[in-house]
Amino acid sequence: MTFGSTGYDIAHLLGGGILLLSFVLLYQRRLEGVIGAFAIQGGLLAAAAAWQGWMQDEPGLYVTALLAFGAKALLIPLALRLLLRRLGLHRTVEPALGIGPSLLAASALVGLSVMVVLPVTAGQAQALTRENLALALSVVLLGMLMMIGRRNAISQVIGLLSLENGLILAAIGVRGMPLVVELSTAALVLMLALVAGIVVFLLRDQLATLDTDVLHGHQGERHQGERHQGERHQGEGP
Amino acid sequence: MDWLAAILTQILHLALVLAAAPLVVGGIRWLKARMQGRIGASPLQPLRDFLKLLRKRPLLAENASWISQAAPHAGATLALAALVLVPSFARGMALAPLADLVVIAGLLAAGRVALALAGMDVGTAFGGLGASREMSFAALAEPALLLVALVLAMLAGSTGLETVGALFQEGSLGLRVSLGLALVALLAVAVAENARIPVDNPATHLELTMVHEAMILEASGRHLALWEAASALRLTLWLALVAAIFFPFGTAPAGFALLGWVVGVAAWVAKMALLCLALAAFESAIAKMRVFRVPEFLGAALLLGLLAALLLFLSTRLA
Amino acid sequence: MTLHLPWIIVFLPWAGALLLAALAPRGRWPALVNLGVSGVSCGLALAVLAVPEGVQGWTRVDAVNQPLVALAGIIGLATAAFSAATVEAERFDGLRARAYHAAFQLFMGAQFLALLSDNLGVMWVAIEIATLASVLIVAVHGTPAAIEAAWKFFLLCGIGIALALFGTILLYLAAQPLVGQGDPGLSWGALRAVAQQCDPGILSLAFIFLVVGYGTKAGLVPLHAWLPDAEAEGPLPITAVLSGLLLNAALVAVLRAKAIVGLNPGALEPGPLLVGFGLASLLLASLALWRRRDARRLFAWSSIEHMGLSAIAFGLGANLAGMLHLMGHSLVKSAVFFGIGAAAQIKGSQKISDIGGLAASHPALGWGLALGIAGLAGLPPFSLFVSEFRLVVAAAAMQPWLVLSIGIGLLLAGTALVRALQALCLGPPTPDAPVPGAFTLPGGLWWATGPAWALLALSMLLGFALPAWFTALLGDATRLLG
Amino acid sequence: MAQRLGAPFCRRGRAPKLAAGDPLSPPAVLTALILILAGLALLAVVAVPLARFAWAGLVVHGFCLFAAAVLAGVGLAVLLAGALPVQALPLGVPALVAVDALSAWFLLLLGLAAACSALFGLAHPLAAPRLLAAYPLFLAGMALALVAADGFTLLLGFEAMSLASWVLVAADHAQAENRHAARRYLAFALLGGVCLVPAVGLLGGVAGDLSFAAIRVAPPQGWVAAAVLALVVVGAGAKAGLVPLHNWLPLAHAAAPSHVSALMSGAMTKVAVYVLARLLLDLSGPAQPLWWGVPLLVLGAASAVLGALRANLEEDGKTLLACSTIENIGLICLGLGLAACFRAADLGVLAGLAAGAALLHALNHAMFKSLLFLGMGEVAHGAASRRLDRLGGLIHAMPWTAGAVLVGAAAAASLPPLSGFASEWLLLQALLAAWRVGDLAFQVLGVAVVAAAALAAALAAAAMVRLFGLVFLGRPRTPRAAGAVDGPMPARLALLLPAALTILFGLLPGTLLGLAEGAVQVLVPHGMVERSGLAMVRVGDGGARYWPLALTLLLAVVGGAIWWLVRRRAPAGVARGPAWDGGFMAPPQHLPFGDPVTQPSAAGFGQPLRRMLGGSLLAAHESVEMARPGDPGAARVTSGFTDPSEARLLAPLARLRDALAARAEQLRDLPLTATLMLPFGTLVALLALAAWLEAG
Repeated sequence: MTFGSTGYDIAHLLGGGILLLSFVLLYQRRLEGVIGAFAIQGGLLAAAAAWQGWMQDEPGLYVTALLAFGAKALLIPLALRLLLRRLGLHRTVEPALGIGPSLLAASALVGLSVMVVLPVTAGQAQALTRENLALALSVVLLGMLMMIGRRNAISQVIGLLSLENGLILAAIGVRGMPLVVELSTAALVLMLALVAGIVVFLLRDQLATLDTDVLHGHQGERHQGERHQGERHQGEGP
Repeated sequence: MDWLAAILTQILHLALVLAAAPLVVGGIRWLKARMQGRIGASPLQPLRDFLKLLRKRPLLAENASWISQAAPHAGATLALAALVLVPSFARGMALAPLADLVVIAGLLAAGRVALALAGMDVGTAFGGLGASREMSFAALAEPALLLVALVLAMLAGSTGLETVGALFQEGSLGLRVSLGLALVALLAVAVAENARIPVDNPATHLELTMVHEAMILEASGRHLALWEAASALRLTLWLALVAAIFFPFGTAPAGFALLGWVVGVAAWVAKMALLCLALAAFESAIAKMRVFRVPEFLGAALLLGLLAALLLFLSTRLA
Repeated sequence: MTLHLPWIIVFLPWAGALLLAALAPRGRWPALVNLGVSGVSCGLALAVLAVPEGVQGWTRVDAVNQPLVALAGIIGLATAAFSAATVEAERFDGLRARAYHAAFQLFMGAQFLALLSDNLGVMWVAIEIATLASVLIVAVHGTPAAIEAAWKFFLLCGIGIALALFGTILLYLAAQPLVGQGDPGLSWGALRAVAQQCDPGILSLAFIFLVVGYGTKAGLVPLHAWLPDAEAEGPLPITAVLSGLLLNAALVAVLRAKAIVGLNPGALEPGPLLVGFGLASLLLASLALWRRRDARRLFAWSSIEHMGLSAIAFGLGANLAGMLHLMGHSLVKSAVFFGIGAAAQIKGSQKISDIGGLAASHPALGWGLALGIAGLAGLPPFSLFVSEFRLVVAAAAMQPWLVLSIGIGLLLAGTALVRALQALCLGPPTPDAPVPGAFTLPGGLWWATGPAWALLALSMLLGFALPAWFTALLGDATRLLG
Repeated sequence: MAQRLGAPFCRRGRAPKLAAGDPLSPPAVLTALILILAGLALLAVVAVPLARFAWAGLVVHGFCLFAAAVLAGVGLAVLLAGALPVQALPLGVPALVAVDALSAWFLLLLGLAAACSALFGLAHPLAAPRLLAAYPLFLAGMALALVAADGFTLLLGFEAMSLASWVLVAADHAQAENRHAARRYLAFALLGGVCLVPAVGLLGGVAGDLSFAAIRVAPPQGWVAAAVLALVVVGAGAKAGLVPLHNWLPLAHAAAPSHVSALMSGAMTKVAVYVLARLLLDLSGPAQPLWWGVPLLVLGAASAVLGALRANLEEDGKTLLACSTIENIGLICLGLGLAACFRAADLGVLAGLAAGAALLHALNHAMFKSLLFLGMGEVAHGAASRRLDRLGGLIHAMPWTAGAVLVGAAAAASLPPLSGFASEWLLLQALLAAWRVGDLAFQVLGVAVVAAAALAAALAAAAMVRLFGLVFLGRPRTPRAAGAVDGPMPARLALLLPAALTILFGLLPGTLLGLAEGAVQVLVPHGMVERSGLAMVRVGDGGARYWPLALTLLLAVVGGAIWWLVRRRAPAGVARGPAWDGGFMAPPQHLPFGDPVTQPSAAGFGQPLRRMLGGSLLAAHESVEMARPGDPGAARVTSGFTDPSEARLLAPLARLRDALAARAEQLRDLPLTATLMLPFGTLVALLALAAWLEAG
């Protein structure tokens, strides 16, 4: 199965699509759009998993596909939409990093991941694995970039979840990955979402915002007497 | 027979220095008076004073402790013990092995401490003042003395006075700049140690300037006599020390040599007389300096000592 | 029995967690059940020391995890005892009380699993569970500062855990051509066996992801940002297990990865990377210690410092020093956190300026704390002295240029700790303002000082009175970690 | 090691007296030593629960007295009979102990100092549980450091000693200045550890065998040797109180209880000196270059001068004594440095002389400084103050203490024929021969050091006169000083024992040097040890000699003669009258013993030296505020000084540290998203590194 065969092309296409959606996630300004793009990414991931399952003849991957579809394409986006409606949030994202710079950075990251993965895996026979890995690494890095570039708690959670998509993409690309990993990845996603939901609720309760920069002001050991402390330290010997 | 000679010379030496001590003090006073156009008291006056003071009952302050009574004895003992070690007319005295320059410096320091403690015993302002100044000045005088000892030790290989004197008497050293510098340093230290002009004035009781006298202000009777004796012995010691190190000419060698002894005694008396004359002339010609100029004076002595040692390094290197 | 012991140790606390979640939080029952479960776990954990080395499916018992599991059991028990006395003063409502105790046992079970697992995937899952459980516990108070801490903890460790998984996948990818598909490709033993023939490039890449991923958990600078706030804002007892256990499990995960990658001569050398992270941790923490006003944050930063020291030790290959340091740090730091926790409840504040003169007002607590802090500063008679000695000696012999920076770090950190020690323990006592409900159990303050002194005594034994078989065990661990 | 050190004894036909099977065989002695160490550690544990009984202090100090006697006995036995072999401590970590002659010399010193301290403790026992626990641990730590035979045990004892003594320094931690002292003390102890551990590591080399025997086989060379030198000088120097790391010493000695100060000054600083000697002169091997000893020489001279000068300016009795300790430590280090230089120049006899002088001075200083600190403690107990300006006239109220302190002060002032003079005589003689090392730069340095040593000795004499004169002489300055009394019998014994030893050691320096011969051999293996007789010490053939017994006899004869003469000729007894008031007003009613203002004050006594030397060396200042004309108010003189180590070294370092910490703290101020940048950036950087490595 090398470059040019159908199986490879479809897998490649699905992986590329997932990466493309990562770019879309970075590009989107509106929260609803972000959630939508995330749902599509989840769907593509499920498709990729199913395709790999068929190609590798690995029934376990169908389970993964099912889980990914259920959780990432349906459940979590729905829950997020509900959350948006319940909380009556501002619908636009407050980016900490401008859209343009973040897209530029994203391109550079994709370049980096290709440069890292391709020479490293040169010994590997399977071209698909190499390509898949490069794509997955790009998705992971872009997910992190999204977490950094957004100040809204929900965007940050989506960034984290999209990062997990990259993980699953990597996992399904490797032949014979034990089921435990895939299952636990899916479970992880659910648990992450659950914990994030709890914390987001607490956040909303206490601070009436989801802008995480506001949180910064509430860091412990911060509010009182920073300058005073500086003076106290002066002139004290070791 | 040598041990007999050693003991004989030691006893003779003792008698000689005991006789010389009052004469040195009295003689210098007399010479100074003469130079200043006064008749002056007899050179024997210090001896008379001593005998008279000895017969008087001392008066002590109510809160004086045993220190006040013991210190004069200690001071006189230490001065005499040190003086006994400094050779005068002959080498090879019984106590010559003990005569080490550093030990003599130690004995003098002990005498100084006894004097300072006596000054502080009653707790009067002057005693403390004198003690503090005395101990402070010594802090600079002692390094200068040690540097002189270093110069001598480099030349002679020892700080033993016997060895040093023998080396100088042979004359193999020749005249050296560093020795001259060391002599000047030693003289400066001697002037300071004996509370002479320009560091201190033994004849004044002007409170702002006095050092030595301030400490014995409280002493009277036999205590004062002992202090005066100690001071006379110390002056003799320093003159004898200078004579023994730098002008050892005519000193009799170790062993029985009656003629040599006679020559030695004569030479020693002449040397001491000359030194007294020089001191009297120096004191007459110069004024007492302010107390806080004294460190500069002693610092200069210290530098001279340093310079002497350095020059010696250079000359040994060039030679 | 011995075959199943690892799983019993894991599932007993989890069963306890279910029980505690179901139990009505009335009176002191949950705390006592918690204590009981921890006690049994502790006994089982100690029994692991007697289990012969071997792999049981997904788990393995070897010289690396035997001492650490025993340590986790002991610290878990001590913390449960401390928790029983202080939980009342945390003033949880019903739901939170359930969540707190359940999460504690969930965390403990995951902790055991993380240490005992042979399968790297299972280890990853276990650390994941432990992390998420601790995020919940940190956020349990719901104050803005706690939420901030929990959110940061969540995001950073979320990233960390994802990167660790990526690294795990890469490891599998490297091993898969050699060991075939399925579970063996994730078994630590199997991976070690084939490490030399693996593709070095993939191994290097895997190690980078693993070290960044698990290193985040271990609090290595610059991945540390969550640690001080999470340890300072959670309930008091949690700090001890976070600092004493979670960090260890994460560092052991890094070490397991290092042991695999280090075997391959062509791969990236893992040692210098660890030394770099360790030095950064040591130096930044030693400076940060000077700016602390909050007692718990101070000791959280000190945890970063000590993790850095352990990382340096392992990076240099001084594995014995590293193992000793990990264990000694867990014991002493837990004891110090008990002391600080008790002091915070007595004085009603965790600010250093509000806690003072403990030695005069509460001698047993104050001097215990003082000794513990002195131990953290590297003074005898605790095992940290021994391990730091060995570390510095090894560094001086192997990489002398390192010694200067290690020395500066140790000195800065030590003097900062001494300053804190004197501020907390010496001088005239500050007024007490006890939190209502603190130490109302019979025995009072002994619920804090007892565990603290016991841990300090253990640390002393660890340093100077090790039985021969334990020394041999540590020697085996040293060899296993390569 | 046993064979190595036993050899010289055997060669001279003095077979070791301790044979196997003998009840005093080496293993038995070593076992006794280990048992004593264990007993002290156990005592520390037991002391905490016992502390509530009134007799606990007596038990603890009594046992410490016993332990001290055993330590001194072991030291003496080893010095007489030869080294004890290496033995492992029954600990879980490999820890070796052995007693060679060098260890034994310092053990003897420690035992004697600790015996005095414990005796004093019997009279004025510590009370708090922590102090009762720390005191025996302190002793055990010092002993362990001295008998250690590998790097780990050495550091273990060293650090245990530091921690235990920190508890003792912080004894009265309610006082802010004591806390400050304790903090600085422990910080410097950490510095010592941080420097000594890598030094030991470097000595051990890649093989990592830290036993002394292994290190001796492969001494350091090249840059490793230089690094070891720097680390040990800083590490052990910080503990010994060498300039510029002496800052903690006056603070800590003043803060600790008196008999602890005595032990710290008398023994603990010597343990640091022992570490210096052991690591630099013994373990680093004799093949080091000439400059090896120069740092010790220079720092020793600087310490001697600075310490002695500060002693003349301090106004607290114990602080003054602590500064005098800095001076004496400086002299000892100077001797060690000189020994290293002579050794490098193949001047064996002189090297032996310098090393012997250093060892002898260490012992003598341990005795007279213990005595002085204990005396000061007695004064503090009796007169409730240590400030020189609040004491005075105690010679009447406390005759025993005054007599003993006079002996100690005279020895500290290095007056013949006491012990201080004997060792300083040897040291000066060694210094006066420094020019024999051919190097011109070294010769010039030697001259400067001679001047510094002499200056220090004279300054020390001034400081001791100041101490004794202000504390014991004059009139009382406070009512408490007027009502003081001597301490109980154990306290008097604690003063009389070191006083007697100070006199004895002064009379028998030759015997002591003979005893120290083995220790000197350890430091200067190929050096000749000058054979000194009972009555005399000398510097090589034809060199200078010092005959303490003969000198004492001479003094006695001359003194007796003068006394006899005065008695014959002068009337007995004295008349008493009021002291001349110097023109001052009559004292107010509430000062029946006189107005203290009319007496010399501590600041006033130091004035000449403050002006002469203080300005340039210690940034001393002095200002007079005169009352305006017509105002009857008193003029006010203020004076003070700043130690250069504080202003030039510690304060800038603290500022640098604070600046760096402030910079590091900015990392914490990052907003949340930027915090996420850190791991992201790390990952990207590492990936880039990997890509680069792959490409390269």
